[in-house]
Amino acid sequence: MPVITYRDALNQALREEMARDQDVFLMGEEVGVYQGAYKVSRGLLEEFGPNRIVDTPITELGFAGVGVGAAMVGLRPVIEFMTWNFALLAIDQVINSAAKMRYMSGGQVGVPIVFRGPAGAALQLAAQHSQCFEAMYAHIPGLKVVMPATPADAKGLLKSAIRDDDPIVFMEGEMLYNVKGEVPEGEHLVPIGKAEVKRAGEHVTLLCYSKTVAQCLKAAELLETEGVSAEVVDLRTIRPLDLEAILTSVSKTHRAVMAEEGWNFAGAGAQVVDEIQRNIFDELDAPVLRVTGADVPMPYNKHLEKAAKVSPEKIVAAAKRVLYLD
Amino acid sequence: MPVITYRDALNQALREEMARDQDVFLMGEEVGVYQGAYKVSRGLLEEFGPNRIVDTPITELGFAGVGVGAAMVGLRPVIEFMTWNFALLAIDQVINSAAKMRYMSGGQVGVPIVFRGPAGAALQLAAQHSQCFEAMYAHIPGLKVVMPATPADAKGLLKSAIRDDDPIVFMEGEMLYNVKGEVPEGEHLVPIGKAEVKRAGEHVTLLCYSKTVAQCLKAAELLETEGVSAEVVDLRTIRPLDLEAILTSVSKTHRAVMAEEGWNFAGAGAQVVDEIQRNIFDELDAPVLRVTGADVPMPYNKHLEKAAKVSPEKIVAAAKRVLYLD
Amino acid sequence: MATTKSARKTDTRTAEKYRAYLRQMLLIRHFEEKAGEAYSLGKIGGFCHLYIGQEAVAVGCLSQLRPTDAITTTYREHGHALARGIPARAVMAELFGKATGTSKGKGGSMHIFDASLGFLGGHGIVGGHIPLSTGMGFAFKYRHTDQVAVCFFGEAAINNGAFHEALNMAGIWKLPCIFICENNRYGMGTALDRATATWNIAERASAYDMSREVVDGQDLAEVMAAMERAVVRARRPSAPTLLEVRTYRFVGHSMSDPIHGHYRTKEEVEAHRKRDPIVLWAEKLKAEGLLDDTAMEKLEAEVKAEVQDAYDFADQSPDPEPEELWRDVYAPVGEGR
Amino acid sequence: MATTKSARKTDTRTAEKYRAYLRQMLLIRHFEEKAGEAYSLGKIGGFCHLYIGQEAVAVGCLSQLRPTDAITTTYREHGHALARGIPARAVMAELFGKATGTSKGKGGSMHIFDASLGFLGGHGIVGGHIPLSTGMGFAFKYRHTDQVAVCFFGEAAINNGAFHEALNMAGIWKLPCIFICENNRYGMGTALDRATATWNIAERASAYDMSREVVDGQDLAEVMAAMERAVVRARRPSAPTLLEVRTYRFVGHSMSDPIHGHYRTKEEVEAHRKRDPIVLWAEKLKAEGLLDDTAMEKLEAEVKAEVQDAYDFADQSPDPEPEELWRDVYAPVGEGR
Ligand SMILES: Cc1ncc(C[n+]2csc(CCOP(=O)(O)OP(=O)(O)O)c2C)c(N)n1
Ligand SMILES: Cc1ncc(C[n+]2csc(CCOP(=O)(O)OP(=O)(O)O)c2C)c(N)n1
Ligand SMILES: [Mg+2]
Ligand SMILES: [Mg+2]
Repeated sequence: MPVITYRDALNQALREEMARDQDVFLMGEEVGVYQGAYKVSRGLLEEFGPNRIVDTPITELGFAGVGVGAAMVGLRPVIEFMTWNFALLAIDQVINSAAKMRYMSGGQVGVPIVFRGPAGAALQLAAQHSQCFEAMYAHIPGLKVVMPATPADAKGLLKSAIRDDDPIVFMEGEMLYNVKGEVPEGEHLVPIGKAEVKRAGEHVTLLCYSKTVAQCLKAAELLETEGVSAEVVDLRTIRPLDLEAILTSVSKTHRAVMAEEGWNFAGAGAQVVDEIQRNIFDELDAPVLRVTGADVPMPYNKHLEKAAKVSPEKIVAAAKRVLYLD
Repeated sequence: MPVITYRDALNQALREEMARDQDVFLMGEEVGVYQGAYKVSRGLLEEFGPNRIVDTPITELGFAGVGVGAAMVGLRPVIEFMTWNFALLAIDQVINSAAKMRYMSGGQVGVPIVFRGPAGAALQLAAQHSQCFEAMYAHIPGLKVVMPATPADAKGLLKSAIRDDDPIVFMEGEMLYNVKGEVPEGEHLVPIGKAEVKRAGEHVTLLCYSKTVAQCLKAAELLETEGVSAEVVDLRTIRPLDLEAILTSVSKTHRAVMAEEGWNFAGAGAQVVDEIQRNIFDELDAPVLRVTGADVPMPYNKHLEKAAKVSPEKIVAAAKRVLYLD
Repeated sequence: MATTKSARKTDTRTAEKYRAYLRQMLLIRHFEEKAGEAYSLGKIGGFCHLYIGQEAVAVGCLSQLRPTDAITTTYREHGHALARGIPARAVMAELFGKATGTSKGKGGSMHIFDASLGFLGGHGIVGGHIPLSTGMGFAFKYRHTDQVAVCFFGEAAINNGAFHEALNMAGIWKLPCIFICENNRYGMGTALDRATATWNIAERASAYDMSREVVDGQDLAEVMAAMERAVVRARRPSAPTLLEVRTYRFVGHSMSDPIHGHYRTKEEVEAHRKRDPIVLWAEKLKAEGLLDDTAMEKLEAEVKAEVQDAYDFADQSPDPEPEELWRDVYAPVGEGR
Repeated sequence: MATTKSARKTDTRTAEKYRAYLRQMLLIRHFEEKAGEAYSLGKIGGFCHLYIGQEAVAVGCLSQLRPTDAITTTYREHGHALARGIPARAVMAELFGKATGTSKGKGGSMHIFDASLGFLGGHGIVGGHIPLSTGMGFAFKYRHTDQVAVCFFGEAAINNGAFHEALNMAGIWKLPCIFICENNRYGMGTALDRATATWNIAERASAYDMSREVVDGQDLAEVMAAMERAVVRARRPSAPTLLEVRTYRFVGHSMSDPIHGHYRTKEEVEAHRKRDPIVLWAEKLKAEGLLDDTAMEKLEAEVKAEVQDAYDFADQSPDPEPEELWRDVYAPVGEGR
């Protein structure tokens, strides 16, 4: 199987879906002439032309709404936010228009749209450019929230997202774009709403998504050297949550650590903890612990930034605590 | 003590703080000539004049930013959102400007501002006008989130909020405006970050805030007729959470139900559950259950709407489940 | 002579159309009055924003469209819905929150939709639907159809960023969009000049390189003519227009707002009521010999009966099933492409 | 004669000022070149947007202000920071993320603040600071001071709703605000005419009932003169201005962007480099006999030394203490009114 980057896997998904369906188009800032701020859309303007690869002004609210409107009359827009930080300006259209349309029209008008772009921190981009907002979107009925961790999942989930009839918040990891992995050629679909056990284990479940998946895999390796067998479950989709996969794993290991890049308070992981304790309270041998980003705006200085971020070491420490090994 | 409405208690707080401090002003849509969309600012234009009671165009993003800018140079703005639904348009200013300013300026520039207005559902206002967003704001370090349930708390917390040096998200209950209660005259300050036991009890803790407080008190009455003694803890502030008060009560009752008006997924209550299980896992005799709004956009039809909302009966049912009485 | 005959024939058809417009305006007026009544009786809940006084705008503009065009509007949309041809029964039932309503009772007064007629809502966030309509225009151009996307909004919406961002895109991309600003002088209690730096709204189009026109919204003929020109521009070669239609709301902002609050005088309202678009149009038809008192009375009676029928239908219709609470959040499983 | 003497004295002072402006522009140029170097060495992280080519805008505009005025700007703000008089050491240290930086190393290149000089940031969301500056103008008018709020932003920001909403408010409330649009023709890789429906940006001021001017941003004297007029309008009786300052960025959008990408040609960049604002100003001073080669060389040497000193200072400064991570999220307990 070809080994390609997460970036190219996304590019492949876009290219394939655009070739498959004339109604799919890509719109956003710098997606065309500039070839994408993070080059996810490289080459697409040349292949599909300016009618389908549409550069916009810096008007997030406006072009998100344009996408929703186009979807309401049958197109299948992929709207790129240069980063999800800027999408705060557009959140009214995502929540009040996209997420509500089907319901408030009594089922008449669906909004098949994908909002996508990088989420979370890269390196030293400071407070306004290093934020994780998945919990906010996952809070909203009517939206689905997808966060792939690997190149193969990036491709398979983006293709599924584009074919889905509901509005989808598709968050990519800016730090994942260069990550390489095996990616099936052609038709490769990963279903939305299905987690995946990325590593099997016995003693503790490490729950994760997006950037924390690699960190949990690393943590699992470190734990192995200490005789602890950790199971790594990649949620892949935040909403809908794959509760079955989560509960199955934790029912087996009886202990869980939830790792997420974003802030602690009412993060997506809080919901996961709530579900676990509510559904399998008696299976738990220890409280579920969470490893999250520090509860501060992101600092610029690189040492402070590192201290603010999730790390394999922090995950290992939490795993040891739920195993009462510390 | 005078008995006045929640609306008038807020009005009193605004009037007193504006009289006390020349730097305090109120800005928003219809706050002046129209006397407030919900009449919270009734009479203030006449008393303080148009320089300090400022009607704005329908530009939530813009006037939220104007407030932040004014706060950066020393004024103490109170920004009214006609409802928090419309504040989605302004969330970039709340999160990327207000919440980040102190940190990214290295402590030089604080933003003493109160964003306030009604939150959650009233009656039959449907999908775009019936939303609870406290979990989103509470997710953000740099913000404080305050949600009073009673007239006295409304007054005391709004006064504290206006004097606070940090940006505050102050959410009022549209359905609470007409609720009456005893309110101390003059200087009455309720500290931000302190919960209150609104009713003492032994067998189960009902955690709540804003509109669900009255519902939990009602549920406690119903439970009493069945011999169950429920303790009702009003969080009052969502961020910072009064963890001590929560843990003290649940350590005593060993069982808890969290009631919140908003959606379930990553709601503020999910965080409360996470904190409880993490901090006092061994004190819990049952999983913590949550009663939340139905996980759907709000329907217009009144029966459907009623079914979507939290009710004392739903809280009673959850309490019985954690008591294994069902 | 052949021409004369065909001209006469056209005249008859035109006269019929003209009377049909009068009927539509009357229908809206009576419908709204009845809705106000039903609201007072508690049959309608939530917010209810009546369109009384502005009837010529919806009727005049929508008269120029084809069934395939797409329309979006605000929470003050009963008039547009009726003018688009959605049955009064379905609209009234929606206001009543009934299963037979346009949105199955789940949308209510502010969210009327009829996808089969391209009536794509009833939106509650001021300005929020302007980008949506722009997106519909984008889709029509993308597909090389000659459909037109029409967007109604109030004059207070033009200060919102959504207006600015959307019109700029419609301008650079030359989209087949018609933006109709119903300038009724107030956004709730805020007079235009207290909220908008420039008095001349159409002027704002110059910032977006867009055609514009100022229209007397109480004069149906003027509205139709301006809209006709805008539609021509939009269909081909595809250019957007901003129409500022000057009108007046004869009633309060919503049912909870008095007719004239602190923000306008009784005298002002009375003065404007003298330019009732329905009266003006009826007088014009009479002057041109296209209408007489009998015909007018007949129309009134017909329309009243239709509204009463809609009311009865709505009143007797069932509420949605309880399971409807959970439906329409997501597409049915198994759909998608 | 007394007049002549005073005139001569003024000339000397003016000449000194003129040379000081040259020095400021040179300082910015060398600072930015050094910052680019430091970035390549990994001493500076994150995004780094250089101001090379636009120096006359910051220097010309800020030369007209008082210390009590308030300034906000974008992520491309090193030049404005230096022109406002923030020491090069503190600015460079911030880029290095050091404890001695303007924001203690927590803000970085995009978030330079110096409250003592009314330099209120360095903001990273395009358009987001335009309402902030408007709010500062609001506060100054509220307090009846004659302070002015000045806001710098790029030409791509004017399509954002924040621009529209803020300028409308400044227009209706007649705030003492000066909005300076640094039109360098590109927002990242998007040329002005692909993003903005009207080519003439200043024209947009007409939508907000606001004074406007188009200024050649490579000509320091023109910039100063236009800014002087804007400041007069703003101080009293308080009226806002939109200045469109036409300039050019000689380098890539940020350090990761090549000087000319797919979006502009090498030839275009070269052509613009011929109108280097520093060269133009130096030539003018020479032509007027206010500068000679020796003085110029001395200035260059001084400025280079200053930049090297700033670099060394930044490089040797300590990182913030680990506890800084947790500080400045909220006000210290016990503060407030
Ligand atoms: C973003 C937003 N802010 C505020 C409101 C509350 N609101 C509803 S209608 C309205 C006035 C709108 O006036 P205008 O656009 O002139 O339309 P009209 O009601 O006159 O038809 C306001 C402020 C809202 N619905 N959305
Ligand atoms: C709201 C928002 N959208 C997108 C970006 C990414 N971005 C940063 S700078 C920039 C271009 C801005 O161009 P312009 O306003 O002309 O300023 P210049 O960089 O030319 O100085 C973009 C798109 C952002 N920071 N904020
Ligand atoms: Mg209006
Ligand atoms: Mg630019």
